[in-house]
Amino acid sequence: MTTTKKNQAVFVVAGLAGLALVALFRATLDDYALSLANFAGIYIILAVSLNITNGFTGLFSLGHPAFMAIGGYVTAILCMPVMKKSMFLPDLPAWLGGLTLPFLPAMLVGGLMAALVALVIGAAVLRLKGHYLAVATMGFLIIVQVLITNWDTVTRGPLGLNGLEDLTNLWWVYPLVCVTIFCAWKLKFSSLGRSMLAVREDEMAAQCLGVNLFRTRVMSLAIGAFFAGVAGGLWAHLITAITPGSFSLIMAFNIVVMVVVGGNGSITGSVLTAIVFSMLTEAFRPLEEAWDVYGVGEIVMALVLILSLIYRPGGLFGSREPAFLRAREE
Amino acid sequence: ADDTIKIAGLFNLTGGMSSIDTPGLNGAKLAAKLINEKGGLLGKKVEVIGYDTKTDQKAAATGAKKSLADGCVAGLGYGDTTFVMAAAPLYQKKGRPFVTSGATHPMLPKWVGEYMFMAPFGDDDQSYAIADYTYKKLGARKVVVWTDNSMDFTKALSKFFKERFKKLGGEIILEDFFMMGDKDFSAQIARLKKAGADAVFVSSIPNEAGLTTKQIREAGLTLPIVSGDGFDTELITTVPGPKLANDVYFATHTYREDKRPEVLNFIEEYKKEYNRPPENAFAALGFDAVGLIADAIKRAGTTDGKELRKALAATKGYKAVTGEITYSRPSGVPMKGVSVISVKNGKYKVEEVWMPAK
Amino acid sequence: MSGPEQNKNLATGPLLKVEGLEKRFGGLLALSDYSVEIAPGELMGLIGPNGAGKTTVFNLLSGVLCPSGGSICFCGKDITGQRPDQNAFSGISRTFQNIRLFNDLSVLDNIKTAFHMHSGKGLFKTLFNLAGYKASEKEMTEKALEYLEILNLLEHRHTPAGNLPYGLMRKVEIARALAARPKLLLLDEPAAGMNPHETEELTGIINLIHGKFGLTIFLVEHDMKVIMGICERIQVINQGSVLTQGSPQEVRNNPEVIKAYLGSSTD
Amino acid sequence: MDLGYVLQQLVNGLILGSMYALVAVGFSMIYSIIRLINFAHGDVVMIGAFATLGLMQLDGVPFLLVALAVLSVGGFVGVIIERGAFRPMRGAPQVTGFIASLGVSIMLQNLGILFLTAQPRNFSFPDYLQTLLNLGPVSFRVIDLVIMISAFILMAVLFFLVNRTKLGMAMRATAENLDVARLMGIRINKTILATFALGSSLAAIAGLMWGGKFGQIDPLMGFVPGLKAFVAAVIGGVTSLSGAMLGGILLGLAEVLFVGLLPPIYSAFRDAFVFGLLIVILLVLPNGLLGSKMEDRA
Amino acid sequence: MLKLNDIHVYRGQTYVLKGVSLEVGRGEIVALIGANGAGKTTTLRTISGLLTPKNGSIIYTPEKDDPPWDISGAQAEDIVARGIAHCPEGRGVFAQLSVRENLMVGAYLRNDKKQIEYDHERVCHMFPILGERANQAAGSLSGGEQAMLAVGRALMTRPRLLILDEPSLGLAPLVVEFIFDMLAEINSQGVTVLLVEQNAVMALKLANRAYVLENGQVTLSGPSDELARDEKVRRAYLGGE
Ligand SMILES: Nc1ncnc2c1ncn2[C@@H]1O[C@H](COP(=O)(O)OP(=O)(O)OP(=O)(O)O)[C@@H](O)[C@H]1O
Ligand SMILES: Nc1ncnc2c1ncn2[C@@H]1O[C@H](COP(=O)(O)OP(=O)(O)OP(=O)(O)O)[C@@H](O)[C@H]1O
Ligand SMILES: [Mg+2]
Ligand SMILES: [Mg+2]
Repeated sequence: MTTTKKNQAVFVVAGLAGLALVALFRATLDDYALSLANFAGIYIILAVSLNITNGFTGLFSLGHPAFMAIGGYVTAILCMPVMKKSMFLPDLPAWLGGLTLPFLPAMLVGGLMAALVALVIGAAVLRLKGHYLAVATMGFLIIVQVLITNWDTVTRGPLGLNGLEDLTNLWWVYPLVCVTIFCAWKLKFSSLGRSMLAVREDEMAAQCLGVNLFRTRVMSLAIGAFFAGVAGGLWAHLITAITPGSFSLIMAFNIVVMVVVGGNGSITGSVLTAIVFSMLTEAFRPLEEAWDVYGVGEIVMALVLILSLIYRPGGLFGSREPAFLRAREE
Repeated sequence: ADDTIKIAGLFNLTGGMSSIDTPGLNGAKLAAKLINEKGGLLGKKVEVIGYDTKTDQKAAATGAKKSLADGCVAGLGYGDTTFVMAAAPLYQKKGRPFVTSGATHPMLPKWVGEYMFMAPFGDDDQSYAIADYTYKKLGARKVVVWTDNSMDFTKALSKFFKERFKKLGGEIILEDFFMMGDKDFSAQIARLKKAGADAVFVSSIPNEAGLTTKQIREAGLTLPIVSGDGFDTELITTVPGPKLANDVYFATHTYREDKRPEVLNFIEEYKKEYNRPPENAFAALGFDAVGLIADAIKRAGTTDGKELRKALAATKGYKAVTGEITYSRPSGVPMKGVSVISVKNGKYKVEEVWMPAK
Repeated sequence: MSGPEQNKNLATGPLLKVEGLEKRFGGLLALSDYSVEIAPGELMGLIGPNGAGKTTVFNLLSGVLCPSGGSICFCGKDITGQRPDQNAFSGISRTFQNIRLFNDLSVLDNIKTAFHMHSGKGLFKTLFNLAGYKASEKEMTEKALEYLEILNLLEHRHTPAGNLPYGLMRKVEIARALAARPKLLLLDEPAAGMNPHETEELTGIINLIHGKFGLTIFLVEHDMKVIMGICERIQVINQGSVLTQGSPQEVRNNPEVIKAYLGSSTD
Repeated sequence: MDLGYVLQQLVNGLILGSMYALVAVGFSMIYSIIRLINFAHGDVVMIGAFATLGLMQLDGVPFLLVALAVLSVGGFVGVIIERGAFRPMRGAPQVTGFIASLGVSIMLQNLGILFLTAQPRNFSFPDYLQTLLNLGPVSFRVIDLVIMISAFILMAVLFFLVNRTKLGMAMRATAENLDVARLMGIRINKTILATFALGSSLAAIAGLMWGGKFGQIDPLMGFVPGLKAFVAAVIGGVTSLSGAMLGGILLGLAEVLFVGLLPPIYSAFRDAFVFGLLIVILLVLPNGLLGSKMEDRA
Repeated sequence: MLKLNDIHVYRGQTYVLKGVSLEVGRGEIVALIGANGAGKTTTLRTISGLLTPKNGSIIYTPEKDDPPWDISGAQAEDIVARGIAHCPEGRGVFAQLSVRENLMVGAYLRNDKKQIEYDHERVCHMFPILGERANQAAGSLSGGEQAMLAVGRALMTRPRLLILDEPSLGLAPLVVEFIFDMLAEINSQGVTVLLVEQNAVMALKLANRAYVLENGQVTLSGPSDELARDEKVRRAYLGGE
């Protein structure tokens, strides 16, 4: 075990290096590359936070995009200027119609709303396990999607909210990425995180050691949901539009793929796969465009996915962190 | 390179919207090819680069940014408003024009800004056209409206139809809903059967057009089926088969069964290039979108965004495959004729061409 | 460790009092009218033929199963129908017949998990390093190492538990159960899969924790050497109900027990 | 709401449900043998549909022969998928197989788009299958009847195969413990392949029915049946074949009845209702309708 | 009948068997004892074909006049077919299958219906509980009942050589005695037995010969009564003084 000071030093240095990197990116990259960097960051937040739910506690949740949608819509509505609100959403309740929050508090409220919904949903469905839970969370996702699609007064239905301000940029995304990773890391190497891992490994044994299954599960779902909600806010204000169609089962699958390929429970794995996967799809663009063979990128991606699973069936990092990062924690 | 003018074709070539969007890109590429065969533009070749945005808003945003970074002077694409909303504002911000080939929401130019143009008519126009036809020509007074509630396009279509039909004095006796991707409409049909309507308005995209027609007819119902350009697809005759593809009327872009030379030429070239007739109206619209941009470049004599925008806005009487285009309205939606087409025993016939009031 | 608490309970009668416990699985009556009393500090054995219901008794005591009838009183408190984690918190800790370790976690982390209920911190304290979080983590590691030392497992502390040989897994389970600082420790066939030599070592360990920590232990075992050697009192169950109970000597010579369970080979 | 109307809805639900059931049974079979959630199962439905389309364009091939050919195409595809993707990762955690099947599914869909284009194709069966039958207030087509009857016959054959034959016994033994099954002399690779082939051929024939019923197919059509099969199988209790069948029928009925019996405005909320119902079922029966209720043994 | 020559086996990265040689003669009962993790299970799994040795040969001669056959590297399925039945560690009953079905899976490779029925009856006679619980799911049997089922199932393959991995694990003394009696009886009917046991006392009592495995190597071997008297064995495996 090393000293706290060294720990803090590492974080400070990493933080500074990150800031420098962000500044460098902003100075040198074009809009396209910047937006890739932004999306990669958002995917890191999504994958790492889902890893808390799916990886640490072993809850097979397909509901992540639902929390993202909740956070996204809440943030978008809270950030929208009153003028625009009265035009787009004239039927909003007065207190909401007249309210505009800055970006950060709006995102936090979005995250908290998502976490709140996760608490309620979790209380109901977290008695289920494995596939039963997967189907229940998938059902939750579809229900949220249907409700958003049909709740015209607040969400404008399938059209969604558009013309949002482009508030999201690297200065927002990467600090939040750091916060997410920090929280996940802190959790994983704490007593609380161990109890989550224990629940994943063997529920009954964990319970017999005094771990409150229900509380642990609900908590890990809610933590994941909070970050998903925040990521939703970033997402909406990066695209500047938010529609129910974005938060689909396909997106749920994408995030789960990142978590599993990186390694269930491995934060490093989630971060790396989130970056690689969100970049790799773009890597095939030039080829597809030049040869007019759209879909080849997807096929190659799928092949890469299958091969990586054949050679690393437990994910790239298993449930661990690489040794040079882990050393500090033990 | 400097000897090509790049135009971005942003379409969902994979994923759920691919059947609608792919023909759009095909049409656009064909247009570029024909222009180049005739010597290109401003002495340069035109290239339409296809960006696949995977039926995903994230990919739409990054695809648009990539196209801008690639130096495309203008963008075109999409058959659905929600994707336009992810891509077009980026063009607006960069000061380069974006022409949607297939999104028909009449508010689009308002929402995005002055760099946003539409190749098709607005949903209000086509809904009014078919509403007029249903009330006046088909003599229907009581109709049932079916709406695909998962899409903005279909919801808007129904909204305008109901508005117009009620104004004309008709009655909407029942509204029913479904979601994109539904395959089974038996419940809606059972209700339709009981309603005793004179006609049913089915607001759907091409994927459900053939399915709904087939199932309504199979259930033994013979009332007229009316719809908008979502029904402009071969599926409407092939899926139910010629015997059941009967008494269907839809409003669409004025190219199907039209004998104007530009239409005939387009269809012939399309067949030559892709070995099949245009799959749906979006092929023609993609073709027209490129044509509009090329026409503006020619008139502007430059590819500079600001000049190009001015030239586009000044488009007057451009002879597009889908009808003459003039941006004369304050809304930015072109004034175009709307064809009302009937299907009888699997055969299409243009019943009338409806013109919006000035 | 649980020393001081132990003494407090000594004065107040039995540590565990079970009356008329019953468990049904569908049509099967796995346990009927089962009663037992265990005094603080006692080392009691539970034996019986396969399928007699021993594990079921443990499952009911630890809260893994809900009884169909009867009552369980622990430390003078009725704990019938409580969840396993509540029981663990009250001070009942157990091992499993089919080892249930957290296979992907290191041996050390397995042990540390047991500390969570007593000294684990909540979400916010964990995330923001609040109120003794650091100290508590440090303390956990130190304590865990202590337990590993007692059971001679120190050298394996970084091995993932799933990679250990069977015998060591059993010991890790015992260490983990001990780390939960129980008042009552339930051991379900701890010597299964061990050879006589290893069994002897285990017996030593059980004696040690019994003596050193004054822990109350309830032990299920088929190895008569272990049972007869260390238990003060033995209860025999057969087909879900109590056959007899008494000192090892009494039980060993009970003809019914011999007939139902021991057979001729009582060495 | 008169009785005839309700009856009609019930029949419609049954027809849809029997197609779901057919896909779900194959899905559950594959799941129970190697604990694989095979999301590519739905895409085998798509392949079956396109195979039918292709075969029907050959003139003079009798319909029954087409059906048989489609069955074998499905089986063949199943075998290829198993050998190519799933066998190399046997023994990996469950979720790994699930993710790999997503990969396979993406591949099949995009190969479809690449080679067949994304355009929906029409799909028409001979006229005699399209004849309308009226039975009192209830009407349906010959094809509906054929679908229902053949779905049930196929499922019955499957049940017999699994529960009464040696192959079935081998399947069930393999499902529980690969190593021990080998020790009994069971060739697990062959058994698993056979399971894949059987399950996939059911999916392919469901594709034929799907196409025949709706008259329109496209390369992405597999997603919905695949998803429904997953849901139906889980509701039924994942490893239980009869559960999968029940789950499929229930799902079909729920979809039609929610739209049919609630006021029209709720039609758009259909999926929310259906999934809400499923969640409620799972909360009451956490192991599905017919899932094994053996409690966790400590 | 069975001869292992210098077998080396890896499990993953772990080098487990470091040159094991042993021999089982026709009609014998041979015991293999050793500490936890010594590699006993690994040895048995290698014999039955679930693991493949890196080096060495396993020569199996089903019947006296059969040509010797090197089964190292053969498939488990083929090895069972030639008469080696393996009762695995932890019993491995098929929990969802009924007791009767479990036994029938044992006879999977056989087609002689009559003989199968006959063997089934014989097994049920040997272990009456298996007859009584014929239709119960095997997973709901108690530990001892499952052990009997596993032995019975192995017998259903009509083995020439029966190898058992810790059959007494977790069984009541009475049942252990019973199982060992049954093994003696099975052996007297002409089945050769190779037995891995932690209960070394009983194993040595039953067996003709025994091997001691330590750290992946055979360190001692000989007639079992001799081994039982050996000082080292007594101290390490038999316990007590
Ligand atoms: N979860 C369960 N579901 C159904 N039956 C069960 C369950 N748990 C135990 N049983 C049955 O209850 C009876 C008692 O089982 P239990 O496991 O308590 O026996 P045991 O005395 O521990 O036996 P062993 O010495 O073999 O471990 C057995 O007949 C068993 O089949
Ligand atoms: N799947 C595996 N992967 C890697 N190592 C393994 C695996 N299985 C067993 N081992 C290791 O191989 C060694 C021998 O194991 P084996 O199971 O053969 O021992 P054993 O003598 O049967 O012990 P026991 O008495 O505990 O059953 C042990 O050190 C064990 O940790
Ligand atoms: Mg037990
Ligand atoms: Mg072993």
